[in-house]
Parts: sequence; C-alpha cells; structure tokens
Amino acid sequence: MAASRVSSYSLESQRVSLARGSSALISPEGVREDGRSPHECRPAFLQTGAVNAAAGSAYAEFGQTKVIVSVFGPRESKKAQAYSDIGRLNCNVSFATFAGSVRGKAGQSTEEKEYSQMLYKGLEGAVALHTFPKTTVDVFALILQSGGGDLPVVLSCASLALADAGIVMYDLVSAISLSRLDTNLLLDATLGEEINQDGSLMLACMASRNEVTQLLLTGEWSQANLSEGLKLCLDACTKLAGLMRSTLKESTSNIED
Amino acid sequence: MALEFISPEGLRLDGRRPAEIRQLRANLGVIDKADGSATFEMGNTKVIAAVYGPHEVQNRSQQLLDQALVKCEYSMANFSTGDRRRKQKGDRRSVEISLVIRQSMEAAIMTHLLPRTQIDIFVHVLQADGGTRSACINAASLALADAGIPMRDIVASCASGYLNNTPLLDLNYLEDSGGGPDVTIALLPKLDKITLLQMDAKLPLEMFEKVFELGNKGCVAIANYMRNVLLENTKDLAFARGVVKV
Amino acid sequence: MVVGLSAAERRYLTDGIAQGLRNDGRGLYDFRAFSVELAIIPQANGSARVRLGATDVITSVKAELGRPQASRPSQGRVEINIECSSTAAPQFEGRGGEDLSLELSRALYRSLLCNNGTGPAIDLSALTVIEGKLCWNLFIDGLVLSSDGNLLDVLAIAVKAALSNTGIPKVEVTSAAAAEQEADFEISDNPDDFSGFDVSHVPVIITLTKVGRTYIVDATEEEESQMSSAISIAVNSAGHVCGITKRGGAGLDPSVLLDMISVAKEVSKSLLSTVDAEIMAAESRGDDQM
Amino acid sequence: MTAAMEKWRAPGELLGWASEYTSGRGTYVWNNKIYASVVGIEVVSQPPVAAETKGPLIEVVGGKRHGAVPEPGLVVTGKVGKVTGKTASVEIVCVGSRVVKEKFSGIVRQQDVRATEIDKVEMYNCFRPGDIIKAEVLSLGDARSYFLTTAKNELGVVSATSVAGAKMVPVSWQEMMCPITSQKELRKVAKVV
Repeated sequence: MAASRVSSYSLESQRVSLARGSSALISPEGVREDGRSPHECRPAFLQTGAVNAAAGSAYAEFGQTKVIVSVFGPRESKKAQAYSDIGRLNCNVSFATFAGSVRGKAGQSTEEKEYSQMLYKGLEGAVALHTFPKTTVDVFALILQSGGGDLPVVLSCASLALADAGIVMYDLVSAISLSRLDTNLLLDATLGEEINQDGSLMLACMASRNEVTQLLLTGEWSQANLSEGLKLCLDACTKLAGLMRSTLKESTSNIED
Repeated sequence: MALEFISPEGLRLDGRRPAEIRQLRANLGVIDKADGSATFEMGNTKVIAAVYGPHEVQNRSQQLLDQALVKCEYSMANFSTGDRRRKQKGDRRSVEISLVIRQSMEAAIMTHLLPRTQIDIFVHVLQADGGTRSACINAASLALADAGIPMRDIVASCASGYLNNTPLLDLNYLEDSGGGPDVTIALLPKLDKITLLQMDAKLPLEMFEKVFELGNKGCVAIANYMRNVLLENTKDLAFARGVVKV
Repeated sequence: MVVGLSAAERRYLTDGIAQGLRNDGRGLYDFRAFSVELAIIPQANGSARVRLGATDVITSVKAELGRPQASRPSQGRVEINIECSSTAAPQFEGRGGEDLSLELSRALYRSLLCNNGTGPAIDLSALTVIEGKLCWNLFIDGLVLSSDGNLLDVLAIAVKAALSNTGIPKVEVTSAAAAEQEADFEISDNPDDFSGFDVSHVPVIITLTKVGRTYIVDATEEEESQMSSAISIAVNSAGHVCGITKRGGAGLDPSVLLDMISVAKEVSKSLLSTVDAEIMAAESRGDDQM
Repeated sequence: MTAAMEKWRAPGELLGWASEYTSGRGTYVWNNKIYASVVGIEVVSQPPVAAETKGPLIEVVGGKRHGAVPEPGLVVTGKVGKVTGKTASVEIVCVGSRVVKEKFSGIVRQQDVRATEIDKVEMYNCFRPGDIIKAEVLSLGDARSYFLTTAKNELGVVSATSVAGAKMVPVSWQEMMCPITSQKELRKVAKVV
C-alpha cells in the first residue's frame, strides 16, 4: 500500500462527477478512475498531535477524505448520567458545512448520529474502560472533506487519537471499506465509486489481535464475493495498522529528540 | 349545512343512532413485560396502554413523601392518522393530553397507599378515529386494574357532541371535525364524580345540559362494559389457576 | 428493559448456553413461535402485526404520490422509520428510545433496501408512474409495542408481511403533460385493481448473539443482556447475504464470523419457509374476515 | 538512546508469552500472550520479589499517559468548596503527584472527617471554603462525586488563609494560627511530615 506522504494541501482538481455509469469507473484493463488498481488503497497521510488543546488528537487524509479527531478526558461525566463503575466513551461525529459537494450536506444530522453510534461500537471493544472508572473520554471527530469511505477513516483516525491521548487500549482499530461493482471489488472506494456501487462492505478490526470490531454490509453478496471481500479488507487493515503504528512511534520519538 | 350528519331517518354517517356508542372491544395483559397492560377499541379508534410500577422514583427531587407520583405519557403512532406526518413525540397536543390523562387517573388511584413510589402510565394510539383521549383513559383504567393498583373506582370516559341540533354520543373523526362542539367527560361511575370535563366550540346552556347528560349515560355504559371485561378476565385467571371449577 | 439478573442467574444462563441448553428449553438455533396478523391498520396501504414470544411489533406501509429523486428518476423512494413505544419499556419514555429506534431503522434500511435504495429486495422501478416526474413513495413505519429481545428479526418479518399485504392503487395518466407542468392523473380506489408486491426477494434477518464462547439465535432480553457481541445477517430466498450489521462491543474472530454467516444461511432457509407459511395463513384468515 | 535502540511499542503489539514474562504497567495478558496497551518504550527488568511467576517484568513506560483519575486508595489534593452541616464539597486538583487536566468533584462526609468521636464532628470547625486539603479516596461514591476521607493524621487541611488574609501556621492537629493577628482558627489539620 503506497504510504507516500502526499503533501496535505495538494489540491488536485479531481472533479468527481456524481452520476456516472459504472463502466466508466473501471477501465477494461482494471485501472480505476484515479489510476489505482482495484485492490490498492488510496495514498494515506496520518499525523498525531494535530490539536494541542486536546488530550490527544490525530489528522488523517485518505485520498480526498480528510478527517480530524480530538480526544478529551478522561474527565468527569458532564450531566450526571447513571452511575457506572467502568469508564464511558462518548463519540460524536460531525460534518463540516463545506465537507460535501453541496454545502451543508442534506440529511446530515441522521447520518451524523448514525456515524457517532458506529464510531462508538467500533471503538468500544478496543478501549480498556476499566482503567478510568466513572469518568468519560470524549471523542470528537470532524469530517473536513467527505471523499468517500468517511466512516472507516474516522474510525482509524479516532483510534490513533486515543492512543496519542495515552488511553489504555487493547489494540489499535483500523478500518477500511470496499465497494462492489457487479463482480469486481474496489478497495478503499472513493465517493464516485460509492455512489454507483452495487454493494458495499465496511470492516473495522483490531489487527494484531485479529478480531473484527465492526462490520457493515449492504447489497446482495454471494458467498464467494463475501469471503474474498473479507479477506481483502482484513489484509488492508493489517497494513493500515502497521502504518498507524509507525506514525505513533515517529511522533513520540521526535518529541523526545 | 354542507354535510348532513344525520339522515332524515335519524341515522348518523356510520349508521349509528344518535345515542349509540361505537363497537367496544378490550383485552388485558397484552404486554408481558409491563406490570399491567390493556388495549381498548372504540370503533376504529384503537389504543394500547401499559402500566409500570409502583417502582422507585427516578429523580429524587420529584419524590412525594406521602403519596405515589403518577407519570403519564401519551404518544401517537406515525400510522395512526390519515396523513403520515406526525410531529415529534413531545409536541404540545401530546403533552396536554398526557396531563389530562394523568389528572383523571390520579383522582382514581389511591396514591396515599403507595407513598414515595412512582407509577408510570404509557398510552400509545394505534389508530385515531376521534375520541382518542377517552379511549386512552379507558385503556389506562383497565391497565391499572390489570396491574393490581388500588383504585377508588374505574374511570370511564367518552365524548359527546351536538350536530344538526341533535346531541350525538361518542363522535368519530368525521363528526369531531364537523365544526360542532366536542364535550369529553371522564367519570367515576360508582362515586358519581367527574374527573375530567372539557368542551370546545360554543353551545347554548340548555343544550349543554342535554349533551352533558348524554355523555354521562355514555360513560356509565362504558364503565359497565369495562367491569364485565375485568370480571371475565378474573374468571379466566381463576380458572387458569384452578381455583374455580367452572 | 434493564433486566436485573442476579449473579447466580447470570451464571445459570451463560453456563446453560455453553452446554447448548437455554432457559426456555430451546436449542441454540431455534426460533420462538411467532404469529402474523395482516391488515390491522385500515388507513394504511398494507400493515402487519407480528408477535414472537413476548416481542410485539406493528408495521404499516403507506404509499404517497411524489416526485422521484433527481439522481434516481426511474425509481420510487422508500423510507423506513421505526419507533420504540414507551409501552415497551419505561426507558423509552420521552427521547429515551431514540438511539435504539435510529439503530433499528438504519439496520433495516441497510438490510432490506441495501445502499441508496438500489437493492433487489423491493423492485423500486415498479413504483414509477411517469419517469422523472411522478412516482409512489413508500413510507414504512414500525412501532415496537413490547420488547423481549431480537427486535431486528421481528421487525424484518413484520416489514415483509406488511409489504405482502400492500396494495398500490392503479393510476391512469389522463393527460401526459409536457415536461415541466404537472401531469394530471386519477387514482382508482376500488380494491380489485390494486397491484400487489412481490416479496419473495425480501430477506429475513437472523441475529446471532454471542454469549461466552457460543452463539445463539433469537435471544430473549435476558440472554441479550449477557451478550458479548451480536451480528444481524440478512439472507434472502436465493441464499445471498443482503446485509450485515454487527452490534455489541467485543471483537469477533473472522473465522467465527464466517461460521456465524453460514449458520445464519442455514437457519434462514427454515425461517423463510415458516414466514411465508405464516403470511399465507394470515392472508387466508384475512380473506374470510373481509 | 536513538529511536532504533529503544523498542517503541504501540497498543496491541505482541511482547511475549505470559509464561516467560510477568506483565507490568502498560501491558495486559490475553490468551496467555502479553500485549502492549499504551504507546511507550518497552522495558524489561528483574521481577519484583513478590511476583509469583519467575519471568522478568516487562513494562511499556515513558509514553504520554492519560490524565490522572481518582481511584480508591489514592491520596488527592483538593480545594474545599461548599461546607454544609453534613458534608464538605471538594474540587480535586491533583491525584497523587500528578495534576488533573480537568477538575473532579468529591465530598468529605461528616463520618469520614476523623477516626475519633465521629458524631461530635462540626464540619465548619474542620474545613472552611478555600482551604487546601489532602484526602484519600474512600470510594467511587455516587454519580456526581467521589467519597473522600481525612481520617488519618497525615490527611486534612494543608494550607488555609486566615480571616485577616494571611497564610496560617498549624499549631496543633485541631488549630491553626494567623501569623499577623495570632488569632487561632479551628481546622482538621494534616500532620505534614
């Protein structure tokens, strides 16, 4: 997976035309719209410590999708919810008004609520809640640009921010999505591919413990497609986890020097 | 009058006599998880009620030291009315009806026997064809009885109106929106006490006497029906437990 | 409803499941008996009430004429909205039930209609009247009256039953107007020429709940309170997987995941047949009632 | 030590078998394997004499640690807020030696102020709003605050300002004196050694 450092503000003029026949999305030789091969992920740029006010934070860029996550806490649960003797994770995902092609994406609030729930479900299994009893860790994710595969990028970036905040975790959570255009599986799909997809699969997993924490699938899948898709996503998640680990190590070591 | 509510032969739009109540149907214990539950149907208006409690008060500030705290929530299903657009749950009309139901139920429940506790009454309208408020009160009384909560008397309620200068009993949606007055009464039949009396639109005083009288008779009739249902239910329970050899 | 299980009850439940025994005597992969009633909401185009054990839900399908989406001129739109009534549990009072309602609505939307409505479950192109200008919009509303676990599976059955009971009135276009103005049309309201819905492709959802190291089908609320993780898998009559939603926190080993999917496929065969049988029975009961 | 020499670890990295090592801070055991649970440097050291397994102790330390969280048994320092007849509310400022990023609220109940003559405790003679106290976390308390106790000699008021505004000097375990007006005020004083 190309882990090249794309300069974070390179504004390629990739116009994404919305209504496009699926044939234009992948050429006969199997090259996708943006030049990648079907099983190749988008160039990723990861960086921790993006927000110094937060206990921990991370910024992630996967192709056109740009996300920033900041983690606060563990701190006292604000409105005194019911007493709970283990820690609480409070996740909130919001879209910037300029995130989508149309300003203030319509139906944003239901999508935001849904993404917040899914972010919580994806991270819940990876965070050792018993190490900060009765307090809450707040995870605020902001999607700066929605270029497709927003949820998996938010998940990976959030787990990076949690690690950067020093929260005790069982493992990093890396996530990837995959779109199916009749039989060919396009890994780490862009917005254009996602709109014309026949089916999609989003997987979040704890790579080194080899455990799936979140799985969402839509569209009609035969068994063969399904198992191949799962395998592709698992490999991609392991590679992504490797990249996340090196990002974490670099950021801490250059603080030392 | 554009719409003839009463045909020359004295029949209403749905074929009822002016002083006739719609078809009543009720059954108890429809929700296993609830302490007491009941559905109540008046013609096409169908309502389900569930009672939880008496249980510990959720927030200490509302706790009453000498009596039970009765809380009620009324909500309508999205599909209950013709047009699908239902407002959010906490809209004004639902809050007002919840308050009305709570007041009439609180008058019947012997709250002083259950101090420092809380009784939740939840009512959901499955189908609305006029008189939803009355159906909810009837369903709530049955649910409370099913939950074994001590009550001075069951609360029976029904609505009556006045169209084509004849008093009508138990209005359906068409008659309700026919522009005439709508008098909703909730009654403790044995104690002969009114726990709820609401009327909108104008009505001359002597006419009001007649409509009110008709409504009263309607409530008494519904109360008798509810008492039979409760009797029947208790017989089934006794039979199921083998106490009574029927 | 938060089930107050004592430690002993919890041990009894989890150890029982580990040995393949469940509190109510069912096997690990057995469904509870369920009953289906059709056409219980007269104002709706189609409605159903399904009771599975103590879980009780009502769904209604309403069709309204409207403009199709710009990006999908040749298809009607479908919206699914589930509501948890406070009668099911005191926690659902006020805004309490909203999170669960959103989760159920999205899971159903994802499994039944797949992404942005292109799924094969419901043939949306049959909903168009005039391409690009006029189409039927389906509003599927669900209401949970009483909940004893496994809500998603019951709701899926209820939606399938409601759709099978749905009748869409025939629309004669009296004057095919030019592109922009409104075409005028006339909706026939005699029930005979209502076009029904082919629901054979609509999938059923099987939720596998992992308690300890074993997973079970159709968990009651008590069993759900002990779950470490749960997966809802939608399978249609062709045996294809139409949607997967993972709930619950703990991670799942991918191999276990694949086993769960195959078990779901196995169970779905028998469930699909029982659901169709129940719907058939309900329809015949419905006819003699009419 | 250059980065290559030290072994930087991120959460989830396999460190070794539970049979060979004993897991220390920053690590956890799962399926008898030891994994790292925080970002930091892997340090292997001799096992503490008490540890039952003989393997060397493996820890991941030095990384960024999340803000301190009060836990039963830890000594915390806090500022007294409202004092009522039965309780004194405390704003916990630091846990052990680490300052807290955002304040936690705790309360000292009448029965937890001192170990002797518990029912004759008058709260306003033990604490005054604005005092800095050292207390031990008794329990996680209820939904709003932690339960704290000062029922040990080295716990109680550490510094207080007198009515005249000067920093008072402890005289006995129950009194503090204002250096300017030499007026004595009653406090539950901590024996700061």
